[in-house]
Amino acid sequence: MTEDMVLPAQHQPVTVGEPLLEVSGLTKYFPVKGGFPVRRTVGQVQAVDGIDLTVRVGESFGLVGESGCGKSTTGRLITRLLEPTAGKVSYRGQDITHASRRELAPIRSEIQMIFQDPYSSLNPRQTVGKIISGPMEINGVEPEGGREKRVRELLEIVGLNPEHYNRFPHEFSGGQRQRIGVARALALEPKLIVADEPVSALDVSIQAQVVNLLQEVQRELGIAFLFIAHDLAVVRHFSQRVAVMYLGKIIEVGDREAIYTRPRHPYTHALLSAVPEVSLTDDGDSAGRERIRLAGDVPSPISPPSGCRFRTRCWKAQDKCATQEPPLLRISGNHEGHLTACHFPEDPTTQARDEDIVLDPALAALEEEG
Amino acid sequence: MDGGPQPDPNTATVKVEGRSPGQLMWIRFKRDRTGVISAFVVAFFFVVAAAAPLISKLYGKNPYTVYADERPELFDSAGVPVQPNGGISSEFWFGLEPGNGYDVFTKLIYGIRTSLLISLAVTVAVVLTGILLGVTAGYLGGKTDFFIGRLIDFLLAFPSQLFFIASMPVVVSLFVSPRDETPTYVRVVALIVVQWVLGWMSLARILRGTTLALREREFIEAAKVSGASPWRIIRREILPNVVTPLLVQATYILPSFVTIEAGLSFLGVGIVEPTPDWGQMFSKASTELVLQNDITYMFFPGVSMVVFVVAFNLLGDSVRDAFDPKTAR
Amino acid sequence: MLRFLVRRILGAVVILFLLSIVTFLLFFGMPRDPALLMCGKTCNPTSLANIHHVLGLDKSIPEQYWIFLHNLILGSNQFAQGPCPAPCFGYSYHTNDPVWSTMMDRLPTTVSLTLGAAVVFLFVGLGTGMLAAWKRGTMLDKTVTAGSMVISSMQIYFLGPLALAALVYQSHIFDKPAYNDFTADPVTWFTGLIIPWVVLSTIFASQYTRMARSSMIEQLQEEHVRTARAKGMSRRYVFFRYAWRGSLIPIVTIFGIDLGSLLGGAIITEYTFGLPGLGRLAVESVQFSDLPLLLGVMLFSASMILLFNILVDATYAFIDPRVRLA
Amino acid sequence: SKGGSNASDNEKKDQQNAKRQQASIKFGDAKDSTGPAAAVPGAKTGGTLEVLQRDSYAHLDPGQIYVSDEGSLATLIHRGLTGYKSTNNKGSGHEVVGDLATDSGTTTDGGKTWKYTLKDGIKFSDGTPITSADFRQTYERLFASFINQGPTYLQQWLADTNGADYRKLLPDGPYKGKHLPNSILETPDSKTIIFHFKTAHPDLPYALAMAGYAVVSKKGDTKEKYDKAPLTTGPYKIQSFKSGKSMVLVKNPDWDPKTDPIRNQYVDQMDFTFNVQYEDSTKQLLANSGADQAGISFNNSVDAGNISQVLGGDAALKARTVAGYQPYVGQININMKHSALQDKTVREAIAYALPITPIIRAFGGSSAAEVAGGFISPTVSGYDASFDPWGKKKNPGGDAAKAKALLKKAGKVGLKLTYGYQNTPEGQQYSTAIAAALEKAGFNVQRQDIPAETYYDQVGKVDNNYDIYASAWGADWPSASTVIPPLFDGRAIADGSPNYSHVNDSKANSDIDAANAISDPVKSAAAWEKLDQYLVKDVINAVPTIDYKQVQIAGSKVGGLVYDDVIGGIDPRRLYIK
Amino acid sequence: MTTLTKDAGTPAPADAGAFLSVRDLHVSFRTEDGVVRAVDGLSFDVERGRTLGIVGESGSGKSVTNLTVLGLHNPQFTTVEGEILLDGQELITARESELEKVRGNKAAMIFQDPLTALSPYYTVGRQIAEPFMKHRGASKRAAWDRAVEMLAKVGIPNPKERAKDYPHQFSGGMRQRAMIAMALVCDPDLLIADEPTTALDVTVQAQILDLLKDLQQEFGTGIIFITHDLGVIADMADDIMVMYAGSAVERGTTDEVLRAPQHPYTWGLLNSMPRLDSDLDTPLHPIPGAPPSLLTPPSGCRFHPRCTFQDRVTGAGRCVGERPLLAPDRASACHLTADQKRTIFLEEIKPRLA
Ligand SMILES: Nc1ncnc2c1ncn2[C@@H]1O[C@H](COP(=O)(O)OP(=O)(O)OP(=O)(O)O)[C@@H](O)[C@H]1O
Ligand SMILES: Nc1ncnc2c1ncn2[C@@H]1O[C@H](COP(=O)(O)OP(=O)(O)OP(=O)(O)O)[C@@H](O)[C@H]1O
Ligand SMILES: [Mg+2]
Ligand SMILES: [Mg+2]
Repeated sequence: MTEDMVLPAQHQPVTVGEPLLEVSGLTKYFPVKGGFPVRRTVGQVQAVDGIDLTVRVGESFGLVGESGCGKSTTGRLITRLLEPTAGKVSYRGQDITHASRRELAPIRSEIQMIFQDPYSSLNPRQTVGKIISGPMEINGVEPEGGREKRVRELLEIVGLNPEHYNRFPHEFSGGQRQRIGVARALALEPKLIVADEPVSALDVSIQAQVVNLLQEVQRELGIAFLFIAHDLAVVRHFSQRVAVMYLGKIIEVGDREAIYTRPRHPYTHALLSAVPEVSLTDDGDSAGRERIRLAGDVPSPISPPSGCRFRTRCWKAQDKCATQEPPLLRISGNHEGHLTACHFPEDPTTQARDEDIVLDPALAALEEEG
Repeated sequence: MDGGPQPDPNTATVKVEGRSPGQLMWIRFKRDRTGVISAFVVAFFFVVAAAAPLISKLYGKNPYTVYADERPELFDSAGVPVQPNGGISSEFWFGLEPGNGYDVFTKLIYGIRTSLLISLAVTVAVVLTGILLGVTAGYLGGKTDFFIGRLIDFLLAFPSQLFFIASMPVVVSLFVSPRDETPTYVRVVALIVVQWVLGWMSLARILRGTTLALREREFIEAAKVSGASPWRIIRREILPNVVTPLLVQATYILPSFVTIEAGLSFLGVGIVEPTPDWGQMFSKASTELVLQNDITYMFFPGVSMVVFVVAFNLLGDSVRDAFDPKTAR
Repeated sequence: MLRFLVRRILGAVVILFLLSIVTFLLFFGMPRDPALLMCGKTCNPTSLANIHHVLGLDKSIPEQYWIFLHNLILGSNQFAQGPCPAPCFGYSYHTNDPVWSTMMDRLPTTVSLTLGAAVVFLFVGLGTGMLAAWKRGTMLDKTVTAGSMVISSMQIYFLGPLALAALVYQSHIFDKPAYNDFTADPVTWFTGLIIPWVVLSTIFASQYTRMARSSMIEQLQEEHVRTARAKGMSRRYVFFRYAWRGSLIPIVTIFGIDLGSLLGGAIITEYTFGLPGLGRLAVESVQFSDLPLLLGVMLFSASMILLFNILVDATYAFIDPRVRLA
Repeated sequence: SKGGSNASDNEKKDQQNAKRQQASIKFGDAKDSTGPAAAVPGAKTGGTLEVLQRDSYAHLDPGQIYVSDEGSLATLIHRGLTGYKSTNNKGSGHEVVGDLATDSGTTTDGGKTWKYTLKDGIKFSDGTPITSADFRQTYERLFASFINQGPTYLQQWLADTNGADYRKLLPDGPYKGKHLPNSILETPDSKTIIFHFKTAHPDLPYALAMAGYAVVSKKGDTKEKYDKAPLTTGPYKIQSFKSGKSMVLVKNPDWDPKTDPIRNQYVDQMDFTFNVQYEDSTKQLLANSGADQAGISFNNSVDAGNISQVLGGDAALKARTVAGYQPYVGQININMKHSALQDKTVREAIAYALPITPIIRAFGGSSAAEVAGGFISPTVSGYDASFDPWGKKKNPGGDAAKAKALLKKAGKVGLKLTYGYQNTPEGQQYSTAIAAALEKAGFNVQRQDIPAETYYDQVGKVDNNYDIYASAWGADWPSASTVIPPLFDGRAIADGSPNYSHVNDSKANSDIDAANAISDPVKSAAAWEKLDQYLVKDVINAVPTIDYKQVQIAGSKVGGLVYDDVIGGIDPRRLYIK
Repeated sequence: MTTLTKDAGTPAPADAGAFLSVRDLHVSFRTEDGVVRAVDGLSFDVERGRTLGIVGESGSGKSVTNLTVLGLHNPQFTTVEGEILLDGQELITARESELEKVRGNKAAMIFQDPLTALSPYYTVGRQIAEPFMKHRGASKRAAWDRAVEMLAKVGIPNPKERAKDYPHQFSGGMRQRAMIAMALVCDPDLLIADEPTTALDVTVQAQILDLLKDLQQEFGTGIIFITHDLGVIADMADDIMVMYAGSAVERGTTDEVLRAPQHPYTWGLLNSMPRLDSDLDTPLHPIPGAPPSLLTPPSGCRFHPRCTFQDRVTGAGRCVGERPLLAPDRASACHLTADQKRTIFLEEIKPRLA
C-alpha cells in the first residue's frame, strides 16, 4: 500500500534551511512532594536541564537517549503540553514559551504531535472520522469540499481505506492505528511534527510501513520533524540531524554522518556499540564495531551527578569531570555543526579498538572465568 | 500489540459502518444468559413499580384500605389476621398486614414503587455529582483535586447511618415548618437528599481514578495539542470513556440505595405509614405482632427484595463482563 | 511509621473537628428544642429560658462550640451534675448521666457484637472464598458463588427478624438476644449474642466469600504468580504464599471499613435485636435531641472509622513492601 | 397465638375491682398513722427479689418523680408527710394516713391552713434525723429551675398561681439564701410544718402522698446530683445504680418499722435489671426457672403475644398473675379554638365517626385497653361503667352513617380536619385508620406527624394548628379533682397546660369550682361524675377513647402479689419470697 | 574496570540428541469469540548448550509455545495436542506434580517484564532461594547463601545486602538479572527466555545479552530465546526458528537463516529492518498488510495474503489452497522451489539489504 503512495501535487518540497523551532536553555523540573508534617516540595526531578536545539524548516531532527533521559519531556515542552521551568521556545521567531492556549491558537495548527502508543493515542469512543476531523473542528478549519472529504483524503494519504471513516479504533491493527494518528497530525497541515517514539510499539514489519509513511510525509509535504526514539537505527534512517540526550542534557548533536560514524562523546560510542546488529555480510562476526559495556543504569534525575553527568559510567572520567560541567561545543576535530559536551572526547570513529571496554563488574568476572 | 481477534479492515469494504464499543458490549451482553435473565427480572420490578396503580385497579384493591376496620371479622382485637398464613386467601393474594390490615399485595407493589423511585433518584443524583466532582478532580488535578479529595475523605469519615438518622428531621424541617404536615413527597425528597449527600463519594473516587488514568492517555494530549479547550476535552474525550465504569457502578449502587432506603424506613426515619414502602414493610415485619403470631407477612417484602438485589447484582456483573471480557470469573 | 501515624492522626483530628462542627450545626438545625423535653409538663417561657441557660443553649452557637471544645480537651468542673474529666462530652440532657461513661457502658455490647461476628465472618468468609477459588469451576465453587450471592443480598432487617421468629418466637430454641456482661458470666454472654452473631456473620461472611474468591482469582492471573509456578512451586504453595498475599489488600480495606463502622454503632443490627449498644444510644440521642450524647456518639463513631482507616493503611505496609508509610 | 382474646372473665373481675375503688378514700387519723404496717398474711423475711424492668429510672430525686415507674420504686425508698395505706389485702382499699407525719394533716379552716407534726425516730439513710428544716428544703427546692419533672400542685397552691408562674415565688429555690416566708410555709419548730394557702385545698393530704413531695435531706441536698444518688427514707436504700443497666436495693437499717404504717420490709435485697423488654420479662417469668422464680417486674406488662397463655386458665399461673386498670384514660381532643369546630354538630359528628378499634388494636388488643365511656378512669371515684353516650362500647368501630348525616346537617361535608398524631409506630398505625374512618364519614383528614418526644408540647400550644389529636391523662390521686380541672378548666388555658382542647365552658368552669370546694370526698366524687358526663355529652371538646389496662406476672416464689389501684400496678411494699 | 581480550565466540559443542523435542504441537484457546489456534503444528528441537532463537511478529505464538512446554497455561480453556519431550520425559500428559519437578529445575523461564513477573511481596533473595529449597531440598540457610551467590554471579553489586531488598527497590536491569539468577539457581538444562530484553534500554540490553551468553558458557544450558528483534537474535542464537501465525515458517542455523533466508516472510523481516549500516537513500521495504487473525486464519499458506511472490509459485492457487510444510531439517514452509528461493533472494532481496 505504502510503496506506491500518491501524494497530492500541490504540496511542493520546501527549501530546507531556515530555523523553524528554536529552543534555548529549556528546563523542566518536576517537583517531588514529601516532607513532614505538611506535604511540600522537597526535591526536583531534573527531567530536562537546559537544552538548546534548533529544528529547521523541512528537516527531521532526531533525539535519542536512554529511557528517562527526558526525551518525551522535551517533546511535550515544545508542544506546550508542559510548562517549562526555564528557557525559551520560539517558533518562527515567535516566543511561545509561556503562551496561553488562546495565544497559541494561530500556531497550534502548525505544530502537531504523533504519539508512541497506538492504543492510547486514539479515543476508543470516537470514529476514525471524528478523530481525524477533531483538530479541524477545534481550530475551525473548514476545508474545501467539507471536513469529511478532507478526512477521506487524509485516510488515503496515510494508506488507509477512505471507507473506514465510520470505523472505531479497536477495529484496526497497531500499524493502522498509527496511520490514523499520522492522519490526525496531518489534518491541520502542520509545519512541525513532534513524533514521540512513533514506531517503537510496533512490530518490525509494521514499523517499516510507518517509517516509510512518515518519511514520505516529511519529504513530500516538507514537514519538519522532531523525531524522538531510542532505536538508533530508526533515527539514523529518518533524521538528518541527531541529538543524543543523557540525563536531561544534550551531550552530542550533529548531522547523521557525524553522530553515527564520527561520534566523539564516550556515551555516544557506548550507545552505538550496544546496538545488536544483524550482519548480512559473509565475513563472520561484526568485527568492525567496537564493544563497550556500560555499568548499571542511568542515575536518578533527582540528584544527578555533579559536573559531567555521564562521568559515573564513563571510562575516561577524571577529577575535572566531577567539578566542571563540559559545555556543548564544537570541539576540535568536529565538523561544522557537530557539537559535543565532553572534556575528554573519544576518537571520531566507531571502529573496534583493541580491547573491549567492560565496566560491568559481573560481566567482567564472568568473562574472566569463561 | 495484542494479537487478539481483529476483523481485517482491508478486506471488509462492504460494511463500512463500524461497531462501536457500546455495540460490541451489547452484542456480548446479549449472549450472556444470566445477564439477560437478570435484566428481565430487574425490568419486571420496574414495570411492576410503574404499573402499580394499574395493577391494583385490576386487582380491585388499594394499599390504603384499613381492612381491620372494614372487615373486622378477619382480625382479632390486636389486628392479627385470624386466618392462617397471614390471611392469604383468594381475595387477598398475599394476605393482610397485621395491625391495620392493609392488603399486602397492593402494599408491596406500591412499596416497590416508592423504593425504586427514591433509589433511582438518588442514583441519578449520585451519578451526576460523581461525574461532576470526580471528573473535575481527576482532570484538573492540583488544588481542585486536593480539595475534592479532602471533602471525600471527610464525608467518608461520617458515621453514615447515624448521620442519616440525625439529619432526616433537619432536612425535613428545611422544607416544612415543624407545625405543618410533612407531605410524603417531602420525606421522599429528604431521603433522596441525605442519601445523596453521603452517597456520591465512592463513585466520585472511582470516576476520579478513571479520569486520572484517562488523562494520561495520549489521545487527551492529542486533543490538547490541537488546542482543545478543557471543556471540550472533558465533554468529547473523557466523558464518553467514563460511561463504561459509570454504567457498571450504577448497576451496583442502585440496589445498595434500595437497601439503604429500606434500612432508614426500617429504623422509622424514612417513609412512614400509611405510605407503602418496602423498608417500612420490614419495620412492620419486625414487630412483635408479626414475630409472635405469623411470620408469613415477612416473606413478601423479604423475598422480593432478595430477588431484586440478586438480579441487579447479577446484571451488574454481566454488564461489567460485557464491557471487559477479559476479567474471567 | 511514626511519621505516618502522626500525620494521619493529625488529619483525623482535623476531620473530627470539622465533623463536630457539622454535628453542632445539624443539631441547631433540628426542629426541636431539647429544653422542651426537660421542661416537663408545666413549662412556661421563664422556666424554658432557665433550662436554656442551664444547658448553655442561650449562648451563641460559636460560644457553645468553644465551650464544648474546651471541655472536651481540658475537662470541666462547671457542670451541676458533677465534675467531668477530659475527654468531657458533658452530661446527657435526657438522663443527666455523663456522656463519656454512658458510651463506655454501652461500648462492651457493641464491641462484643462486632468483634464476635467479625472473627467469624472474616475467617468463614475468607475460608469459603478461597476454597471456591481453589476449586474454581467445580460444583462446589458454583454452589458457594450462588449461595453467597443470595445470602449477601439479604439484609439484617430481613434475616434478623426471620432468625428471631424461627429460633426464638416459634421454636423457642434460643432466648431473645441480650447482652450480658462477659466478666459476670461468659456463658450467658455467649448464648445471648449467638443469634446476632450468626445473622451478622452470615450476611457479612457471604460478602467476604465473594470478595475473597474474586480477589484470589484476580491474583492468580498475576504474572508473578505465573513466575512462581514456572519455578516449580506447588499449586498449594503458590496459592497460599503468592496469590493470597495480594488478595488480602482489598479484603483488608473492606474489613477495616466494616469494622470501623460496626464499632461506631451497628445501628440496624442493634435495633433489630434490641441490643443496647452504641447504635441504640445514637438513635436515642437523636430522638431526645440530646446534643452532648449526639456529639459524643458521632465523634466516637467517626473516630472508629478513622482509626480503622489508619490501621488499614498501616496494614498495607505489612502486606505490601512497596507501600511506604509517611 | 392471638393477642388478647378470651379475657372476658378477667375483664369482669377488673371491673369489680374498680367498682370497689369508687368507694371514697378516708383521711386517716393518728391511730391509723401509727406503725408498724399490718403484716402480709404468710409473709416471710429474707431472700433476693429479681426485678426486671424495661425502662431505667431516669430520676431518683423525689422532686423529679412523676411517672409511674419511678412512683412504684418510690414506694420503697421515699417517704413524705402522708401516704396511702392499704385497708385490705386486695389492693382496692386505701386510706390516706400520716407517713412521716403523725396524721394525714389537720385543717381548721376547710383546707386553707394545714398543720403536720413529724413522728419520732424518723431518719434518712445516712442516719441523720428528719426535721422540719428538711421539709422546708424539700418544698423550697421545688421552685428551683432544675426541678422540672415532678408534680406542681403544691407549688401552685403555695404561690396561688396557675401554670409555671409559681417559680417566681422563689426563683432560685433555697440555694441563694432566700426562703418562703412564714406566711406561706411555717416551720415553727423542728417537728412542725404548717402550710398557709390563699384558697382552700382540701386535697392536700392526697397531694402530699405523691412521691414528688417526699422528703429530701437538707444536709445531703446535692441539687442535680441528688437525682442519681438520693438519701432514702423508706425500708430500702440504693446500694448501686447503673443507669440503663442495673440497680441494687438493700435494707435500710435506719428505717424504723414502728414509724411506718404503710410499708413492710420482707425481702433482703432487690436486684433490678433494666432494658428487659415486655416479651422478655414475660417469657422469663413464665419459664419460672432459677432466680426468675423470685422474679417480678414492677411495671412491665405481659406482652401481647403471651397474654392469652397467661390468662389461659392455668391455676398455677393465675396465682402468679395480677391484672387491673391503670389510672389513664385516652381521648381524642377537639381543638375548640378552631372556628369550624365550634359548631357542636360537627363535634358530634366527630364523636360518632371516631373508631376506637384502631387504638385498642395499636395498644395490643382487648387485654391492654377497653373502650372508655367518660374521662374518669375505673380507678378513680366517680367512674360509671354504663356511661356510653356515643355507643362506642357497642359499636367501637364508629358510626360513619350517623356522623355523615350530622355533618350534612351542619353543611360541613368535606370539612378539613388536621389530625396531629404522635410519630410512633402505634401512633402511625391508629392515626391512619382513624383518618380513614373519618374520611368515610365525610371529613377531609390531613394527618400531621409530631415527634413523639415533643408531642405534648406541640399539642399543648394554645395556637396549635391541629384540629384533633390524641392525649391521655391519668389521675394523680384517686379523685377526679386531678382529672377534670386540669383538663377542662377554661381559665387555665395556656401554652403547656393540659387543657389540650382549649375548652372554656362557663358552666364547666363554675361546676369545677363548686366541686373543688366540696370537702367530703363522697359528695365530691358524685359532683365530678356529673361534670364528666356533661363534658362528654354536651360540651364534646374531646372524645374518650380507651381505659388502659394491664396484666402482670411474677415468679412462683414471689408472695404478697397484689395489684394496687393507686400505684396502678403491683404493690412492691408487700412482696416477700416464699 | 577490567579489559578482556575478545572471545572467538565458538559455540559449545552440541550434545548428542535434542534435550527438548517438540513435535506437531497444537495449542488452542476457547474464548468468547471462538477458538484461537495460537500454535498450529509446530515442531522443533533444542540441544544442551545451544541457543534456539524464535522470532516472529507479535501474536505469532512464541510465548504460548513456551508456556506450553512448562505446562503453564490454564487447562480449563486450553487444548494442547502433540508431543513435548524434555530429556525423554513426555510433558503434555504429565501430571502436575511431575511438571512441578521439572519447572525451575530442568527447565526454567525468564519473562519479559521483570517488574510484574517478580512478586512484590517477598525479598529477591527469598524468591531466588525458593526453587533451590524445593528442588534441591536445601535448607533455608543454604538456599539463601545460594541466592546470594547467584546474585553475585549475575552482577548485582553488594549481593548480600541486595538479597534482602524487594524487587521494587531494584532498577529494571537489576530486576532482569535477578530473574535470570532465579531461573538459573537450580542449574537448569533448558532456559526459556521470553523477550528478556525488550523492556530494557540498549545499553542494559547489551549487558544482559552478554551475561546470558557468558552464563550459558559456564552452565552449558540450552536456551530458547524469544524476541522480535532480529539484531538480538543474530547476536544470541545458534539456531533460528521464524514463526508466523502459530507455526514455523523457516528454521535453520543463524548463519543460514540470516545470510540465505528462504522464506518470503523472513525476507520481508530483513527488508523492513533499518540497520546502522544500511543504505540511507533507499526506503525500507515493509511487508504489506497486517498479521492475520488466529480466529479465522487464512487458508493454505498463512502468509499468502501478504506475500508478494505467490504468483511465481507453480500451480495456480496452491498458496491459497495448500498449506506448505516445513521439511524436517533446515527448510522453509513455502511452495516456491528451492531454486526460485535462491534466485529471488540473491537477485531481488539481497541488493536491497546492502
Ligand atoms: N509528570 C511528571 N512528574 C514527575 N516526573 C516526571 C514526569 N514526567 C516525567 N518525569 C520524569 O522525568 C524524567 C524524564 O522523563 P521522560 O518521559 O521525558 O523520559 P523519556 O526520555 O521520554 O523516557 P522513555 O524513553 O522511557 O519514554 C524521568 O525520570 C521521569 O520519571
Ligand atoms: N489465554 C489465552 N486465551 C486466548 N488467546 C490467547 C491466550 N494466550 C494467548 N492467546 C493468543 O494466542 C496468540 C499467540 O500469543 P503469544 O502470546 O504466544 O504471542 P507472542 O508471539 O508471544 O507475541 P508477543 O510478541 O506479543 O509476545 C495471540 O493471538 C494471543 O491473542
Ligand atoms: Mg518517553
Ligand atoms: Mg510473547
